Amino acid sequence: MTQYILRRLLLSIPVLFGILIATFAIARLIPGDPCTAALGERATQAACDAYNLRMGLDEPIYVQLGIYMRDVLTGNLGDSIRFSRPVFTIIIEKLPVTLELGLAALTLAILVGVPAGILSAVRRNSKVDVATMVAANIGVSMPVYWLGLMLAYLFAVLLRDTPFWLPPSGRLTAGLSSIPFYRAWGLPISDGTFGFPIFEFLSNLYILNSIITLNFKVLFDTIKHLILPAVALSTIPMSIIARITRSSMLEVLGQDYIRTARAKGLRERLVVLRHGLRNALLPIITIVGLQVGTLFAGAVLTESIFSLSGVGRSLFDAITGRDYPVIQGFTVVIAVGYVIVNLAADISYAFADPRIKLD
Amino acid sequence: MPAKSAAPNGNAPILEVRDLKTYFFTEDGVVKAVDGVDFYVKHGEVLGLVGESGCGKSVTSLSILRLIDRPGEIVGGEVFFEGENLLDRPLDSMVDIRGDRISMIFQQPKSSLNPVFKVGSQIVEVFQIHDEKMDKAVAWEKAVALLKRVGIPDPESKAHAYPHQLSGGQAQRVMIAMAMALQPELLIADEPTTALDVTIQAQILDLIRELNHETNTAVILITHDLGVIAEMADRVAVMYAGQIVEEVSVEGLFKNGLHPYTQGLIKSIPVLGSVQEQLNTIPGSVPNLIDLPAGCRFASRCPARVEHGLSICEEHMPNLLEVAPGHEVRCWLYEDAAGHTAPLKPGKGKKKK
Amino acid sequence: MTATDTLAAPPQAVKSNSLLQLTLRRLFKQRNARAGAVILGFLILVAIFAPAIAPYDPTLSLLDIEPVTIRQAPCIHLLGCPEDQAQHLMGLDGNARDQFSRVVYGTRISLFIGFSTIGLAIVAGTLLGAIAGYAGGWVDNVIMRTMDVLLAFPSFLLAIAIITILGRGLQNALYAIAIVNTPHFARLVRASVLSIKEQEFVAATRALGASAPWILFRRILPNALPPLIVQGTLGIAGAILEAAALSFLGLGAQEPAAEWGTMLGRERGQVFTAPYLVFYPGFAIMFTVLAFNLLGDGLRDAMDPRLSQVSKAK
Amino acid sequence: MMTAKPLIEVQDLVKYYPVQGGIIPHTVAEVQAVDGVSFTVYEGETLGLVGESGCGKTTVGRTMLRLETPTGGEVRFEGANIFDLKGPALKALRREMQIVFQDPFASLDPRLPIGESIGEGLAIHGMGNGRERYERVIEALSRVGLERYHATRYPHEFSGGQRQRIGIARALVMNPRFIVLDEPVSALDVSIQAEVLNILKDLQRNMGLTYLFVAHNLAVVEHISDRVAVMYLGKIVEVTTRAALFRKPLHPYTQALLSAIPMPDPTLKRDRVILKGDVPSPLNPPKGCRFHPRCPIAEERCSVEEPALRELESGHQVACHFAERFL
Repeated sequence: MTQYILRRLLLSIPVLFGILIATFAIARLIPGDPCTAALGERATQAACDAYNLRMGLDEPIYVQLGIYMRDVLTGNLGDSIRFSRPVFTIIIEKLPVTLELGLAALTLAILVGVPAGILSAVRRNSKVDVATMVAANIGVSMPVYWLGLMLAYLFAVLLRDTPFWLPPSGRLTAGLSSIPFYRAWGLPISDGTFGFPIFEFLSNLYILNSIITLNFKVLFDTIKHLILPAVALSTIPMSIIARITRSSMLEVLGQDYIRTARAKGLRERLVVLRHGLRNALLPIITIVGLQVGTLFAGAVLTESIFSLSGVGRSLFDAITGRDYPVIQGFTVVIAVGYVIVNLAADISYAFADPRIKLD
Repeated sequence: MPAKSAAPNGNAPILEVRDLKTYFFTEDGVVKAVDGVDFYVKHGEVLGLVGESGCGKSVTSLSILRLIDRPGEIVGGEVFFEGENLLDRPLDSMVDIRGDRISMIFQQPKSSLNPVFKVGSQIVEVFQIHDEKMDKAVAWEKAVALLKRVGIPDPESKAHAYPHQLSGGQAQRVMIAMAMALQPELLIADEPTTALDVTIQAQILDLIRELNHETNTAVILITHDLGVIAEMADRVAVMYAGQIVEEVSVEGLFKNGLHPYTQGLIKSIPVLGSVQEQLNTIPGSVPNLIDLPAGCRFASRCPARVEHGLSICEEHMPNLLEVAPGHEVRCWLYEDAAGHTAPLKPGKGKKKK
Repeated sequence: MTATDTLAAPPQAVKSNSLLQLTLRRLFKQRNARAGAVILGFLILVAIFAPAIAPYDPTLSLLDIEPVTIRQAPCIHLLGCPEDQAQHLMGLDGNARDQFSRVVYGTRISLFIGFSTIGLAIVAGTLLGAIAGYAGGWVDNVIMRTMDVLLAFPSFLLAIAIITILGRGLQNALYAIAIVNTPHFARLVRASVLSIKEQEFVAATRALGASAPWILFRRILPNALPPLIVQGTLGIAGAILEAAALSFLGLGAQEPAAEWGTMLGRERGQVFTAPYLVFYPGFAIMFTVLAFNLLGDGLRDAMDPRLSQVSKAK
Repeated sequence: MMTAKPLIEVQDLVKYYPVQGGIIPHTVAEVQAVDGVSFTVYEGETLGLVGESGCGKTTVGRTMLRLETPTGGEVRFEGANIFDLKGPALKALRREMQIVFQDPFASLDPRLPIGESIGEGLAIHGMGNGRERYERVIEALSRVGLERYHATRYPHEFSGGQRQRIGIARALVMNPRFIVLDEPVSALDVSIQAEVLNILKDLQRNMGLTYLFVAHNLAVVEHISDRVAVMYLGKIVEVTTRAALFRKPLHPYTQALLSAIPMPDPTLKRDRVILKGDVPSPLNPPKGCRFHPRCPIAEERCSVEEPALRELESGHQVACHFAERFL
């Protein structure tokens, strides 16, 4: 298996390389010269010349590509035009929001999708199955932003004076704030401390931060704010996972070894859970990896609906504001993250399947 | 149906199947895969169940353990095992029979083993299903011993292997070990060697034979290969289109097979060492199991019907009747319309030259 | 042999069924597929007869024509809206345009988006996939590694990136969606070509002395079609969803086009005050996407090779 | 048969399949599917090629028709090495040599009416106009016992036996001289198998065809063949006439194979030779004689020296150091 993993790792190198070239190309292909793209429409000629010299834009294209790659690999993603801040810092700030939302949605999608798929497969053609599959079909057809808006309308407006009321926007109720754990614990950490971005990143994961600082008020408030966006975001992956689980389970339940398990005298529940599920889950690992892409698309839309200041929202703002360095930087980070997640899914598949593990 | 309450010579059969009907309710119609099957198996004997593909022999065997999945359903009949009708049991309690008192092995040994578990633990599972208190280590010891018994080389390490690391022959040995683990009274072997090479087939058949002698386990051997039948079976039931058409001792089958289908089948196989210019063929094809003819299911292909000009064959179904001690046939050649066995009366439109 | 003669089956006048007929029959046995086909048929009719169905010009502001206000709530006579008021089934939008008419016309744009983007993606993907699969070697490597890079981006992000380059607008959104979908079809076709290439009926054709193009065009590609049709139908669903999302973000169709995503995007801020302006366009998107998803699912089941083995087993 | 002239001579045919592996994929090993096989097929005869799964018999048939690229060796059709042929010359040769496959369903394009499948070869070679081609298709159909109206039907509308007859008709329509029959009856039920075997025999008699009959079922091979070649792990171990094969097999593997076949005669009680173990992997075949790890009479020499295929009696070749013991 070491061989399989190494091969898989090696195979992602050209892909990562391709991502760098593609994002480099984005910067060169955008209309107008890179200088106005980077400094904005009102940049003076002198500022542009200085910029070009500084960025090595007078160098031949392959040297520029080399410089770009070096920069990306060292975490230098350029500066935002609108905020005049390093893109890297913006990512450290925004990524936790998206990560929290995405993980919540993915967890929800798996926790609901897998059991629903199993139930559907085991009770094939029953009412439960038909209902689940109709729901799943509607789920994959759902415009996430529409669902988000409708949920917001339902829970924030129609259910306003009931216990079911849920906030339609933001991460925390006004007045509440999440105190970073390092400050709550009085650690001598501030901007400039070695490893500060990591602390900053971790403390921006509100759920994690509030759990380790035992601030339950913030925890519950965060969760309350997370419910609607997470539900909206999880719909499509949940439906896909339910459908794949069902078909994978049906396929597995038709296999010869299931008949063997029954012929041994194993009870049906164990036949399904021990012999069926273990095999049916294998393809689901890959699907979950691929859903991260869907989650990202959904995050752009969901964050914008629920006013969450995450990667998706920032990216959208950057596009509207033509903040090209931010677009480029975010694109690289997200694509690399996506490749890594799928790599991880492939490797866990290899661990789960003895046919690959022992090769 | 004439009842056959007991097999001849007072030896009560271990298994007796009466008028078993298993239908599949498909979109295209009701497939009568097994449609009134009767046979019995005596203690310690090997019953061969022979027939061509789609004749219902596998469905019959799965029906005994009630392993029929939707859209299939057992719609009628009785399966007496040691005097108890298995079809009367609550389905849940079939797990006490399966793997413990009746066990099965299948045609595709490699795909019949779960790819994600070690073969050793798949055998251990059998022990633990039927004796929850059994210690894992003890069960593992027993599993290794079983692997050794079925002739797996280096059983200690092979127990840790996964199915994909075994050859087809080894996988079938593991299946046999699993099936014999609790020394069942009956083993159902559904085409156990069809997927294997001849030299490996010989090994597996030998093993089954040995176990049959050693433990006195009765065996239902399902196969399409008359050669395997001749080597292995004590008695044979021939199936055609969901029914038994002939049931007789193995010597009786090859020396004195009475049903025209049996005769045709035996004459259609090339025999090693005997030179034949032309092989006998059975014209036409098996009737569609959804839309079965009213009369004898073999009538449309039956040369004897044409030869003797029998018209009853296409109108009425013959019964499975005992025409000689221990020899039953389902054919109008040996039965008159009143249901009595009778020697053949040539019909009017006889065509013999 | 006499027996054989009398026993030979008489020539039956059974109507012959091609694989296509069988597939269609199997398709319409499924509730899902039937529902999908009915919805799709309905939508196509709506798209064709939009001018007859829609009471107003979808881009016309009614402010100076009728006594209306912007974002006026739906007025449905059957539900008790006074008869003397003009009927607006789904209310008026922020520009005082009749939303019902806009939703009806939106069908045209959405169906056009779905079919054109996926059509383009299928043509490009099939070409690339067939070349890669049939040629093999370095050609295969170059094509498929390029596809891998495209697939390494979450597709929505890639579409956004492409629009960043091309500029916003419906046409560019269409190109972007076509491009992000192409790798899927290329992979699918390549995989089909590779598996069909190994089929015995292809070997049989080779044994007859057929040339490579003959085999590719007459044997392999026609047999690669079923998965392509399934993927294409499901792809249309995805494309409509993606295009609407891009328009929602303001990257796709632009005002005053009657595009559902654009309509939603413009009125999203009014969800708490005029929810009907958000509800109907969104519902239309879901309904349309659902039709293709249902149909695609049904097609997948109907074309499943494992099912066609049933007739073989009998 | 021995006086007949050779139609096809196979000389040292080798076919290895590379196995890809390693971190950077490259060929790490080779499956030695066929490793130096030589035999002759005489005009008008049927040569049976028999062996267990993975012995390379199917690869031999396919490589002879250039459906697989050979790794080495020669196949001469009437003296000309067909591995040297290219373009039109190869295409012309395709008309002379045809193949019938094991799985009659997989070998027919499911989207084509069978008439078109059968006529495809004629169309490829531009033989005749539409009408003439149709007539030849009908003629081929009738030769295998099918009717005119069958031509417009699709493969899924036929039974297994009928499909195999269609496969034969497709080969026949080209008027070939040589047909490789690759396990043509192993997917069929016995009663159907008999029907197809009879048709094959009739056609050979009426049309003067030459067959290479590849199968794993020795009884079937013996029934149809004039001579039989037995393969084991990519090598031919014995070639002889049908009569001698059964009466006096000289290779221990052939003997084991014969004795392993269950005979449909319960009165027959035979002393069986049951081989131990499995067939080794062709990835890494045993040194010396490939059969020696399973051979009941193997000696030291067998694990070192590979036995050559030698003629012990007229028309009876065997590859065993100790075959003389069985003479």
